[in-house]
Amino acid sequence: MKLIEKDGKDIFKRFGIPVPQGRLAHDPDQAAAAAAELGGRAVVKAQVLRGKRGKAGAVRLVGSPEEARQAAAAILGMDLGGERVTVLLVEERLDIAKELYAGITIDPGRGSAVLIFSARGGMDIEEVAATAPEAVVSLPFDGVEPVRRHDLYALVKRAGLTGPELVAVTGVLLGLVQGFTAMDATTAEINPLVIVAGGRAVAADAKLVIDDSALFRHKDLTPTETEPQGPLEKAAWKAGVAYVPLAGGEVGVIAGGAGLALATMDTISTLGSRPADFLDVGGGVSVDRMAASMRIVAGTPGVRGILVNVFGGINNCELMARGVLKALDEDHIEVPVVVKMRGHSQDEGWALLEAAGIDVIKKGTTEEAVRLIIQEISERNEDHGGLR
Amino acid sequence: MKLIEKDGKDIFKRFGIPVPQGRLAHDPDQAAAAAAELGGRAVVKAQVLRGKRGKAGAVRLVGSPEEARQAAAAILGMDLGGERVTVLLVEERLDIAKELYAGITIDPGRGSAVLIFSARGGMDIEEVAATAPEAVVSLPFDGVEPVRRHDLYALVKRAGLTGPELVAVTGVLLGLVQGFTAMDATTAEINPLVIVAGGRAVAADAKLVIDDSALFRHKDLTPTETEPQGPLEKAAWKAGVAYVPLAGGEVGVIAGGAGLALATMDTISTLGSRPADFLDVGGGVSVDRMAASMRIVAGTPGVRGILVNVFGGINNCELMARGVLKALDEDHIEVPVVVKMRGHSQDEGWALLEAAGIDVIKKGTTEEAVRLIIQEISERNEDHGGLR
Amino acid sequence: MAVFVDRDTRVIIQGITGTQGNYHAKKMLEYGARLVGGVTPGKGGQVVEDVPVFDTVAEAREAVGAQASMILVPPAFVYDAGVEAIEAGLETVVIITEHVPVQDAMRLAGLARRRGVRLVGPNTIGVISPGLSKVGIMPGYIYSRGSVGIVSRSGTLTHEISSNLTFRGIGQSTCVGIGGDPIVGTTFTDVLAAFRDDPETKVVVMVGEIGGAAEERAAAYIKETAYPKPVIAFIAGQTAPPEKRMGHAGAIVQGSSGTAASKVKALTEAGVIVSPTLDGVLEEVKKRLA
Amino acid sequence: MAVFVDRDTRVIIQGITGTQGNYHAKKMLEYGARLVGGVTPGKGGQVVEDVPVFDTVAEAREAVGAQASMILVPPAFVYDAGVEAIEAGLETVVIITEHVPVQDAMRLAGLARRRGVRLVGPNTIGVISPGLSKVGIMPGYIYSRGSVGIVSRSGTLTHEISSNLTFRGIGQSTCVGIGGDPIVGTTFTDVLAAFRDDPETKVVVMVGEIGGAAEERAAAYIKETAYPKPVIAFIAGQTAPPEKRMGHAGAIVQGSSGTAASKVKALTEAGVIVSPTLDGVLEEVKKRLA
Repeated sequence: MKLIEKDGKDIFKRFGIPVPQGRLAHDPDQAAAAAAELGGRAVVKAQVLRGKRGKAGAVRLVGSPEEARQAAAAILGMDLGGERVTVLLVEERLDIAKELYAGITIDPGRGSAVLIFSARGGMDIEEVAATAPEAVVSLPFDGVEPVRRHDLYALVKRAGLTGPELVAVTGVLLGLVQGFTAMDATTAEINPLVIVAGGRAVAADAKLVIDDSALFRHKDLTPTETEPQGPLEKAAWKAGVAYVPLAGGEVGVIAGGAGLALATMDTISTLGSRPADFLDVGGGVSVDRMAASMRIVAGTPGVRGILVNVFGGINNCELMARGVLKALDEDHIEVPVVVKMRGHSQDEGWALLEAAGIDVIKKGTTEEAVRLIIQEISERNEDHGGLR
Repeated sequence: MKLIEKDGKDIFKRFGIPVPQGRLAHDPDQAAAAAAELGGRAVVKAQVLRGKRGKAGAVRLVGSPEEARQAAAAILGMDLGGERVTVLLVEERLDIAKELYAGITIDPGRGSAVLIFSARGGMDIEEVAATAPEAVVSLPFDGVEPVRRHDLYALVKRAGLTGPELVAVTGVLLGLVQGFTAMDATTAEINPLVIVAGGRAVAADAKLVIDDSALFRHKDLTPTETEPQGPLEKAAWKAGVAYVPLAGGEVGVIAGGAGLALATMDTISTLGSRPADFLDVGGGVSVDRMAASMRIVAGTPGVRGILVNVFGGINNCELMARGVLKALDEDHIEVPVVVKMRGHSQDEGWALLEAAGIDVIKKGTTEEAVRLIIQEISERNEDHGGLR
Repeated sequence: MAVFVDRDTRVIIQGITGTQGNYHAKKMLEYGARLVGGVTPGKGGQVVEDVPVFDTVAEAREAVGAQASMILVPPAFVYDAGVEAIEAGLETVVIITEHVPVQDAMRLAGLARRRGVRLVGPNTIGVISPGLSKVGIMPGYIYSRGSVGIVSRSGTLTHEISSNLTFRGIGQSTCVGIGGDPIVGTTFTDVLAAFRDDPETKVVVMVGEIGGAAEERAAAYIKETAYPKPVIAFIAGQTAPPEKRMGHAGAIVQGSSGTAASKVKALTEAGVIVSPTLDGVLEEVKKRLA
Repeated sequence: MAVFVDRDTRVIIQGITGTQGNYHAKKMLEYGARLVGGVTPGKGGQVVEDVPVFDTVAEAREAVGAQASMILVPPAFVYDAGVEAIEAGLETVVIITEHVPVQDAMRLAGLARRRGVRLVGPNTIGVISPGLSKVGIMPGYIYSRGSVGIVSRSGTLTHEISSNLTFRGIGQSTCVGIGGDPIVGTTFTDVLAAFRDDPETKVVVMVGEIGGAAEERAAAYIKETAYPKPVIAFIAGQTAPPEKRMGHAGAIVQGSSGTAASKVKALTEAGVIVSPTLDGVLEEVKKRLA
C-alpha cells in the first residue's frame, strides 16, 4: 500500500524525522486557509500515488493565500499519468541549503533491506549513482541485529558529511530505519532530504510503501483517500485476488500463481491475441473466491472469452471447478470459457466441468489451452457475425 | 512511576493481553452507572498505589448498580496504609477456573530482567515459591537477544500447562515481555492471571512500575491522578531531588548521593538523634537546586537543624555553597546549618560559607559533622529555653 | 542423496492440525515421504494421520528426530514458526505460506544464513524429489523420477512444466520452488550449485519471471563457474506492462530493471538456452536428453 | 598492573565537548591520566584541552589507540554511546551518567558480558588508581596511593572513606565505584576477584547499602573462595524505613529482602568485618595495616 506524501510525512515525524509544517486541502478555499496559517509563503503540492508531479506543474510555490487558492484551482482535477488529483498538501517553504537523498528498499539480491544515502539529492538516485558514485553510500541490514547509530555516523561520514549535518542526517537515517522496520515498509524514501539553515535536516518529500502482506499488523493505519478505485479493483481487493486490467485485450485470464498468469498472458500474445487482464487467484481458493474472480474477469472491458489456468497444489480442483460453475450459473456469463486444471482432486473437478459442458484441458499444455480459447472466441464471433 | 491497576491494564491490553471490561469511577453515582453498563454484576476495586486492598475490604463483589453505589461509598475515602482512596475501578466479574501468576522484574543479581510464571497465583509469589516450587518457573532475559515464543512455550510447559491454556498463557507472557520492554518497566506483574471458561487467560490485576529515568521516552503517558502529593514532595519532584520525609526526626539531611545520605541518617541515629528526612541532591547540582533542597528540608516538619553533607565530584562545591547561601538569604532559615563539603572547587565553597558565618567541616568525618549539628541544635534549644 | 530432500529425510509439518496441514500430511504420507510428526502449540499429544503432534519443534526433534519442517501456518504465525524451526536446529525448513510479510521473510532468511539452515520459501510449493519424497504441497502424480532438475520462482509453472514433461515420459531428479516473494531463503544460484553436484541431474530447467534480478545473478553464476550442465530457461512476463505489480509477489518491472529482456539477455550471454515459450522448454529438454 | 586502570591506560571521554566532559578532561589531565582524545559526534576535528575530538569511537581507537572510555553524556544518549564503545572493541567502558534507564543499563551490561568488555557503572564516580590514573570524576587530591582497595555502590561514600583515609595518612591501591543502580556492569564480586589478584591491595573496604542482594552475593563469593585478604564492610541505610525508595537508585527495602540486617549477617558469616559506623571503618583498616 503506497501512501501519499502527507501520510508518509506524518509517519516519518513519529520516528523523529523533521518534516515541514503543512496540512491537506481538498479545495481552493482550504488551500488558501492553510497558506494563511503558514504566513502566506507556501508550497502547494498534488498528492498522488503514481503520477509524476514536477514537470506537470503539480507542485507550485506561492506567496500569498490568494496565490495558493489559484494554484489549488489549477492543480485539482489535473490528470497525472491517468491519476486525477483530488487532494493537495499545502506546506511551509524551506530555505534549502543543500539537497540530499535517503532511502530504504528491499534488495532481493542481498536478501536484505538496504539503506541508501547520497550527499546529492532532488533527482533520481540511479542518476546520481551513475554520475557521482562517490556521493552514494549504502548499508544493508536484515533485522537480525539492530542498526546502530554509530554505524550510521560512519556511513554518513563516508558520503562526506561532517559537523552538525553529520548529526542531523544520522538522526534522520536512524528514524528512517526505525520507521521502515516498525511500519513493515517495503520502500521508505526521502528525496530530497534538505539541509536548512543551522544544519537541520528536513524531509521535503516522503515516499512510503507498506507491505500489503503486513497490513494485519497495522490496522490503525488510515491512509488518506485519493482517487477512488474502480468497482472491479475494489471487488478484487475484497475477494483477495491480485488483479490488473490490461487495455485492449480480449482474452480474460484467471490463473493460479503469478508466474503461470504471466506465462499465460505471454502465450496469448505469442499466439496472436491479447490478454485482457492479469488475475492470480492465490492459494487457499474457496468456491466464492473463484466465482468472484470469474465475475471480475467477465466484467473487464473487452473480454470475449475466459481462460482458467490453475493447479491443485495449495488449491483444490474440485472447489475451483465449483466456483467457475457458480459464477456461470449466477451471473449468466456468456463468453466462452476454457479451463485447464490438474492436481489435487482433479478427477472431481474435471467431472463437474464436463457435466456442465465446459471445455477442459487435462493433460495438455498452456499453449494448447490458449489455442482453444482463441479458437472459441473466433468461432463465437463468426456465429454472432452470422446472426447480424 | 507506579501506575494504578486500571492504567496498567490499559497498557497490557495494548500488548495483546486480555483484560476485563471496566471503567474508573470517582463517586458512587459513576460506580453505579459503570456497574449498570456491565449488567449489574461487577467488582468495585480501590485504585491505590501502595496500600493493601484485600483485607481492608477495598475490593467488593456487587450484584447490582445499587450495590455498586453502596460499595463505592464505603471504599472512597478509606485510608489504606496512609493512602486515601479517591478513585475506583468497576469491572466485570470473571468466572475463574484457575488462578496463575505472571510477573517480570529486574534481577540485579543476574544483571537482567526475569520473567516468573507460576501455575498457582492469587497469593504472594514468594509464598508459592516456598510451598510449591515445582509450580514456579523463570526465564531471565537482558534484551540483547529477543525472547521467542517457543522459549515461552517450553517455559509454560515446565510449569505443567498444556492445551489451550498453554497457548493462551504463552500469548500473555509474550505480551508481558513486549510491554515490559516497550514501556521501560521495572516491574510488570499480573497476579492473579486467571483462566476462564474455554481456556482463555485474563489479567485480573495489574501492577506496572515505569522506570522514572526512562520517562523521557514516554511523554505521552498520562497516569490517572490518585491522592494528591504534598507540597514538599511536589517541590522535590520539580527540583529533581530524591526526598523522603521521616516522621519524628529533628535533623534535616541534605546529602550528595544516596549512600552518603543513608550513612548520614544512620550516623544521626547512632549518635542519639533522629533524621527528619532523606534528601539526595543528585549530580549536576545548580545553585537553584541546592537552594530548593534547603527550602524543602527547612520546611519539613520537626526540623531543628540542617546538615549538608556533599562532595565535589560530579558536583561543584562553589555552586553548592552559593545555593545554601541563597536559601538562607531569601528564606530566612533560622535553624542552625552545618556544611561538610570537599572536592572540586572546595576552597571557593569553603570561603563563601565561612564568610557567611556557616560552620564548615573540611577534613573531618561525617561523624564529626553530625556531632556538630546535634550540638548546635541542643545549644539553640537551650538559648530558646533561656529566652522563654 | 537427492537435492535437499531424500527418501530418508525425517519431516514434520508445523501447522499439521489445520485443514491444509492435515490434508498435506495425508498427501505426503501417500507419496511415501517420511513424515514423522507435526507441531501445533497446544495440541501436543494428539495424533494426525497416525503421526504424533507436538507442542514445540524442539520436542519433535527430540522425540522423532525431525530433520526438516514444512511450515503451513497462517502468515501472521510464520515468523515465530520459522524462528522456532531454525533455532531448534533443523537442517531444512520449507515455508509454503504465501503473503508472509517481507520483513519477516528477511529476518528469517538472515537467521537461517547465520545458522547454516537451508530455508526454502516463503510462498513456495516446496521441494520434491519425485519417487523419493516431497516436502511440499505439489500433487505427486504430475511429477515422475528422472534426470531433469527444475528450479522455479513460480509454483504453478513448476507444476506446468513438470506435468508436461511427465505426461511426455520425461522425469525429474528434484524440483525446487524457491518462492515468488522478493526475499526468499534459497536462490536460483543455491539450487544451481546443488544440481551441479547432483549426479542424477543431467539437465536443469530454470523458470524465472519479471522483477528483481535473481535471474541475472544466476546468469553471472553460470558464467563464472562455467556451469557444466545444460540449463534451459523460461522467463514469464515478457508481455507484462511496466510499473504494474503483477500479483503479490516480486513481479514488477521498475524503470529499466527487472524486465524480461534484461533477464533473457543475461542468461543467453551466459550460455543458457532461453525458450520464448513453455512448449519450447519441452522441446529443448528432449533435445538435451536425446 | 593496577586494577582496571593503570598509568598506561589510554583513555577517551565520550561527551568531551560538554561542560562536564570538558571540565573532567582537564581534571584527568591534571591528575596525570593518559587522556588521548574525546568523542562527540559532529565535533570531530575540534580540540579540547589539547586532545583531539573524534566523531566516533572507532576513529578514536584507530587514531589514538583508545583502550578505555569514560562516558559522560546525558542519560538519553548513554545507550548509543555505550554500544558504540563496546562494539568498537574498547577494553574498559565507564559510564558516569546517572538516571540511565535501567533497561538500557541491562542491555549494555548484557552486550559487554558477551563481548568480554569491562563495563563499570552506570551512575558511578568511576575508577581511580591513585597516583597512577583515573577514569572517573572523583576529586583526585582526596585520594592517595597505598594498599587499601575500595569497592562501593556509593560514589560519595567512596569519597568519604578515601578522604578520611587520605587525611589520616592511609592510601588506596584502586577505588572502584560500581554504581548505585539496580543493574551495573561490574559487581562487588568482580572487583573482589580483581583485588584478590592484585599484589598492591592488602586490605579491601566494601561499601554497600540497602536494597538488592549484591552484598549477599559478595559474601557468598568470599566464603566460597576462602578470600585471602581482610575485607571490611560498611552498609549504609541501617535506619532507613522499609518500602520507601531512598533515592533514584536501587536502595529500597522490600519485604524481608534487601535489609541492612540481612547483608550484615551474610557478610559477618563470611568472615567479613562489618563496621556499624563510618569512623569504625577507619579504625578497622588501621588495625589490619598495622
